[in-house]
Amino acid sequence: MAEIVLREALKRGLEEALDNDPRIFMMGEDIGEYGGAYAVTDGFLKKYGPERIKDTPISEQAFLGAGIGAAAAGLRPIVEFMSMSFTLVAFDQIVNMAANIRYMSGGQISVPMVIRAPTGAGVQLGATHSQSFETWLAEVPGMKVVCPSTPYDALGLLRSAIKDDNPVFMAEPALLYGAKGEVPDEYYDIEIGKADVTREGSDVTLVSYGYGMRPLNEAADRLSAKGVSVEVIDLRSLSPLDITTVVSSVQKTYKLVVVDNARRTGGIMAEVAAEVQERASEWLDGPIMRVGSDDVPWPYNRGLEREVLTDADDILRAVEYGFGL
Amino acid sequence: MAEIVLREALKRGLEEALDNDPRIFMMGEDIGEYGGAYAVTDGFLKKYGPERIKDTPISEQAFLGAGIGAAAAGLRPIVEFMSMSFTLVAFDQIVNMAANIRYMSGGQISVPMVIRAPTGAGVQLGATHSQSFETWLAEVPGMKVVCPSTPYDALGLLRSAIKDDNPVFMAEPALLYGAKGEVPDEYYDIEIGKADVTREGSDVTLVSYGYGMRPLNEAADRLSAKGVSVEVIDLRSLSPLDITTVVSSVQKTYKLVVVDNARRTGGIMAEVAAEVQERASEWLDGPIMRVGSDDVPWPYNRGLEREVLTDADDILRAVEYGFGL
Amino acid sequence: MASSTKPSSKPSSKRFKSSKNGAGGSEGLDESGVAANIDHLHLFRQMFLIRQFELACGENYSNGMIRGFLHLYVGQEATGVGAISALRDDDYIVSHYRDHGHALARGVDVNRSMAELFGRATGTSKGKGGSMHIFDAAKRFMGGHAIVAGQMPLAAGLALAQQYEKTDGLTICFFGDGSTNQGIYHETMNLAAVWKLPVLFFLENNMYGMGSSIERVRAGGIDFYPGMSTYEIPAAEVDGMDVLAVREATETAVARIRAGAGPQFIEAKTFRFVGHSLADGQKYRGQKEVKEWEQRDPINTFPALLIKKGMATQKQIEEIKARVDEEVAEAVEFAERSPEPDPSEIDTDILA
Amino acid sequence: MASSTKPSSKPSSKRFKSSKNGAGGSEGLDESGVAANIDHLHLFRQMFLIRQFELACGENYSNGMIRGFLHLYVGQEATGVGAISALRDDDYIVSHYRDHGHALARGVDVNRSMAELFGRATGTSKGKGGSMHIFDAAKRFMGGHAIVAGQMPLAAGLALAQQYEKTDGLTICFFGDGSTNQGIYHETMNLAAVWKLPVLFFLENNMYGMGSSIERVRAGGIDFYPGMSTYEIPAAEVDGMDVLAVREATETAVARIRAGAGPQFIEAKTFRFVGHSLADGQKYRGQKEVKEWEQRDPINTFPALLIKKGMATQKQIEEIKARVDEEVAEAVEFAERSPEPDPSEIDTDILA
Ligand SMILES: Cc1ncc(C[n+]2csc(CCOP(=O)(O)OP(=O)(O)O)c2C)c(N)n1
Ligand SMILES: Cc1ncc(C[n+]2csc(CCOP(=O)(O)OP(=O)(O)O)c2C)c(N)n1
Ligand SMILES: [Mg+2]
Ligand SMILES: [Mg+2]
Repeated sequence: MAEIVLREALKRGLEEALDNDPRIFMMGEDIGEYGGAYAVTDGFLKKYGPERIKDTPISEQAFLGAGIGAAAAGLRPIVEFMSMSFTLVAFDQIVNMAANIRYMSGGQISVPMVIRAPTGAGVQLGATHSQSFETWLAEVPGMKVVCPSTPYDALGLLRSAIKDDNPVFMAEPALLYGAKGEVPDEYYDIEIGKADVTREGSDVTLVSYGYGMRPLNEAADRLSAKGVSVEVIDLRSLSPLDITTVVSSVQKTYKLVVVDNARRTGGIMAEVAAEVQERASEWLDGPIMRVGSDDVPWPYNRGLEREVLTDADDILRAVEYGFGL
Repeated sequence: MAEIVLREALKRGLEEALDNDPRIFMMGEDIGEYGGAYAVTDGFLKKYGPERIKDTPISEQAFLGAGIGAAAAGLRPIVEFMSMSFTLVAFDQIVNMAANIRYMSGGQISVPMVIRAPTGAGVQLGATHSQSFETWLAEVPGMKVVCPSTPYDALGLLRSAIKDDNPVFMAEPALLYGAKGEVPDEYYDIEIGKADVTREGSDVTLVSYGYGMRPLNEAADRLSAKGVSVEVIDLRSLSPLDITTVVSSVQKTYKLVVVDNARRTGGIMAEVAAEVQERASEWLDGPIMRVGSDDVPWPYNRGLEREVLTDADDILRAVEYGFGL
Repeated sequence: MASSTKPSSKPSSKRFKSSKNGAGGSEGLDESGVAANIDHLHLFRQMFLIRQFELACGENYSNGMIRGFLHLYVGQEATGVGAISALRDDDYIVSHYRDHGHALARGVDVNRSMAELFGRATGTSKGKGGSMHIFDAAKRFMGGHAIVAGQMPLAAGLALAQQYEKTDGLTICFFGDGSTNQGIYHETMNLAAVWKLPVLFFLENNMYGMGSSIERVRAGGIDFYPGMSTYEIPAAEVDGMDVLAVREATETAVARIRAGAGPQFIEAKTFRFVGHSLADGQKYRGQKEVKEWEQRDPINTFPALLIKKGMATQKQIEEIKARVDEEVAEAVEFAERSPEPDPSEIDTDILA
Repeated sequence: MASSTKPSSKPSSKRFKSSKNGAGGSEGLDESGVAANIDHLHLFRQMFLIRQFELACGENYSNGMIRGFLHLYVGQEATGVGAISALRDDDYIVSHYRDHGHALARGVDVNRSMAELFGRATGTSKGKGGSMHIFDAAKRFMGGHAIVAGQMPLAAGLALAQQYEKTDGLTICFFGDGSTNQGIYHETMNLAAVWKLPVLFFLENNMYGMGSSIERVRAGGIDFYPGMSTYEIPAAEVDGMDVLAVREATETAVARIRAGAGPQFIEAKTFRFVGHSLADGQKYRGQKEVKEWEQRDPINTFPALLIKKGMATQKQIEEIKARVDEEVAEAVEFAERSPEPDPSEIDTDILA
């Protein structure tokens, strides 16, 4: 069991896949010669050659769409966006084509494709480069969406995504590529659609995913230090969404705080809150508190961006306001 | 006070605007020679000429983006999409440009533009042509989103949208273009951001918007007939969202059912439910029930599509299940 | 696969000359012989099948059996039939929302195609897709796509797979003049060219995108093929009312692609005799223009030419017509008789 | 507006010949006189200002004062300066994320530009935009846009307004070679051409889009201007290392646009001497190529030529350099001294 960074975990998963299945190939902007905007594919071009590591033009619609076609023909493409923000220019292909084609064809066409993109704010890239569109994609029937918060989850989810016969979108928190964590040498994978109870507790349940787990874990530590027994859930998979695990937890703690690194309004945590209150209203001791980043375009300035971002203080304030804890 | 159809109400609003403000012009696919896919602009080309009624190529990115530029320069464009579904190919321009540019420029640039698009399922157009992306757009800071359910609201909201100095997206329920309603001859407008309590009642609050008001009103009628006193709220504006009006109603009825013609998962009704339970949890008698269309791609077949669509029976089932009413 | 609608599985070794001078492809008939004869009648048969199928669709739209958007291929038959007749069974075909003609030319089952338009369980997509989304993966007919130009990268990707797997298969992608104004069209052209993908871009230039004539929405006039030099994609123009010319142009392009030359582009000049969809009053164009094109209707000119050249008899033509009429009537009956999909179908075919 | 950085408000009536043979624009200097002399020194001054500004940015990125993505214009100065010097004050300028050079050439305040990069309240966007989003609406500098090619329809729309209001103003739109692979680029070209918009599309072809050389990602080679014939947009190529040639080419295009000829296209061949952004290790290209282009650095070749031709003295050049160095040092100081935006700024500038 070695400690590696999340980038390395992804690299391992990708290499393993490329090594084992000749139908797997990669496409994306500057993943080859340049080595990848976030260096995830560094060295791949040399190792696997240009047939399998395809540098693309800056044509997100075309190369994402070509991935769909290649997948429909039986290959298993892994397509990288340089940033979650750039998925917007290809949103039609993702939503109307990748996710819909199976249904529209009455089940004749499958799209076994993995789409990867760094997501989230926090490095002062401003309004157009800091968004978290995984929350929209998670609403689209016909595809799956996952988002890891640790190297362990990154590798486990990536393995499952690659094995999956559906389009799976893997949102990779850009701020976590360098995050360290233990990853076993033996094979394992993580079922898509299962949340992870990373800490058991009895007083309050905190739920988040991806980079949101950072402030959440900090808040949980600080609550524990105050003697509050916290249950922590990492959703890991945004679609399918494992509401059952959250509901079970609420049936134990009676209190729920949902936390998003993305903007507070809309998004996946509105869904979690709406669904949990509907399924477990009689178990709830007070409101489900929702914490997210401010509903503003992302500012460039460091201080403003930090202020906008969800942090542990925001979570603690919500816990206190909602439950007096 | 005349009874006119919603299409006529829009026509009146557009003509009035074109008549009164030379900075206003229209762009869109086949709005001129063809007369508009839904005939809203029929006759406009002849009346206002090709400078002000601009038929565009099938280039949603370019003409929506050109609208932003023209607005930034002080004109007041009204841009029509042939279908809400086609906004996806221009989503980057809408979200990253129209909505963000003011913030990114520190307030130097305004985009006084109205974007119009027919929205919603119900006429067997299949998975790619039946979507309701206004629920996504409503989450984007920097723009407003409205959706009328009556000719009266259509004209009133359109007038306010045209006067507004921000990008305002007007989602027009495609199934309601032929819906009739009374519209006064005198000028009025409807403030964007204010929900409408269309029926007062004390037992349960039902909330929806746009085409969702159809099954909702039917359900309300049937509940009334059973002696249930129903309060009905038409959101009219999805962004800004008038949560206060919904909360006030819940403080009277203690029970809330939110209804969407769009898919149940995610979307604006998850937001309403999440927000209301947080602000008014102590007033709620049971869960907020959420009713929406099935979480599947839209099927072509008539029977299947009807089954997927939210109808009055679905709403009544939710009222019964949630509150035994 | 009914043998009567089966495209020849190998490109014909016969060479048809392009017929530049008007309809009918007279030069294409300079060779004769039984094989050629059968081939010609088969092409006629397919064109006539499409025409009658489309007319039946129109009727059944009017009477409410078919709903949603319905885009007919009436007038463009020679294009799809000529092009697809030059393909192999292992080639992929990608189409847009005006897809009936391409599907039938490929040999997709007539009954199941009609049933799809009726939204029935027996339809090619079990009634979930409708007119704009006919699929038959077994025949490598990969849809039917309703977002203008949205199908183009799909075709590039199918071709990418064919290249990746070192086959000599190819993908043909049909699209209209209007779709060239979508950015994704250009992205795909460039991508295919850079990667030398085995894809045949087949433009059906019918002079209008919905109500917009080309001149009103495109800089550069009505010819698209010259612009392909920007992408270094070899491009040819062909008379889309001449089924043999279309076939020949396609054979030439197909041979180049199989030889590894990368993407090719064909622009067929054609015309839809009817509105864009069944909702179209055609206010944007005069009937004179329509009438002129109708003079060149391949359904009439092609059999006339065959008869004139002694390649077919009036009787053969009549027999084909009669059989096709029966086939289409049967398809309508099949569709009418077919059950509606079970409500449980709502939740299937979403995830694999 | 400091007069020293003010672009001439009318296009110069002097005509510079294009200098096809290498750097320095020798032919452009065949005419002389005081006015021309001042103009030349002003152009040099602007190029040198940009260079020093960019180097200061680099330093302040390394020490953490500037963050996010930082794309420098080092090497491309002659392009932006030459082009923008041919515009009027009422023309709009639209740029992409590599926007410092265009902003400074326009005369956007140096201090406030630097402050924006530092994220300070005194910045052009109050620190909310950053390096990729410099705006100065009063100077008609309309940003700074970070989505590749996303700025193109904005430019078309500004030009549309200029046309609609029957002015003879125009809009210049800068973009890179890589952005031609975005579909929106093509959509915009066509729209501008169909509507004959007064827009000057200005391609800065620096041979790379991030780590991708043109040959690897584009079919059709490194020349983009020939393809403009598809859109019937007149297109010219110019040596982007030659500020006078760029200015002349721009003047010609600008005159055509003001005369109502519709969109024009200029492709300047140029080069960034540095990485795509400050995060770029430039593994994808050899230093030999960079060194070759550096031989033609306009910051050196242009003043050398002015001196050789007797249009300027070494002393004048040194004085300009000294003043620019001071100005840049002052800008850095200004930025450092400037306050951070107040947290209340988070919620402003969202809705009008
Ligand atoms: C992105 C998008 N925009 C608009 C439409 C609506 N639409 C459907 S078909 C069509 C015209 C397309 O014309 P063309 O490509 O020439 O094909 P044709 O119908 O002539 O065969 C339009 C505008 C659409 N389906 N998708
Ligand atoms: C839609 C989109 N895709 C990818 C990127 C990431 N990106 C930023 S700049 C760039 C290269 C652009 O190259 P070019 O247009 O030649 O301009 P240059 O940087 O050379 O000035 C890329 C790929 C982006 N910003 N937007
Ligand atoms: Mg057409
Ligand atoms: Mg470049």
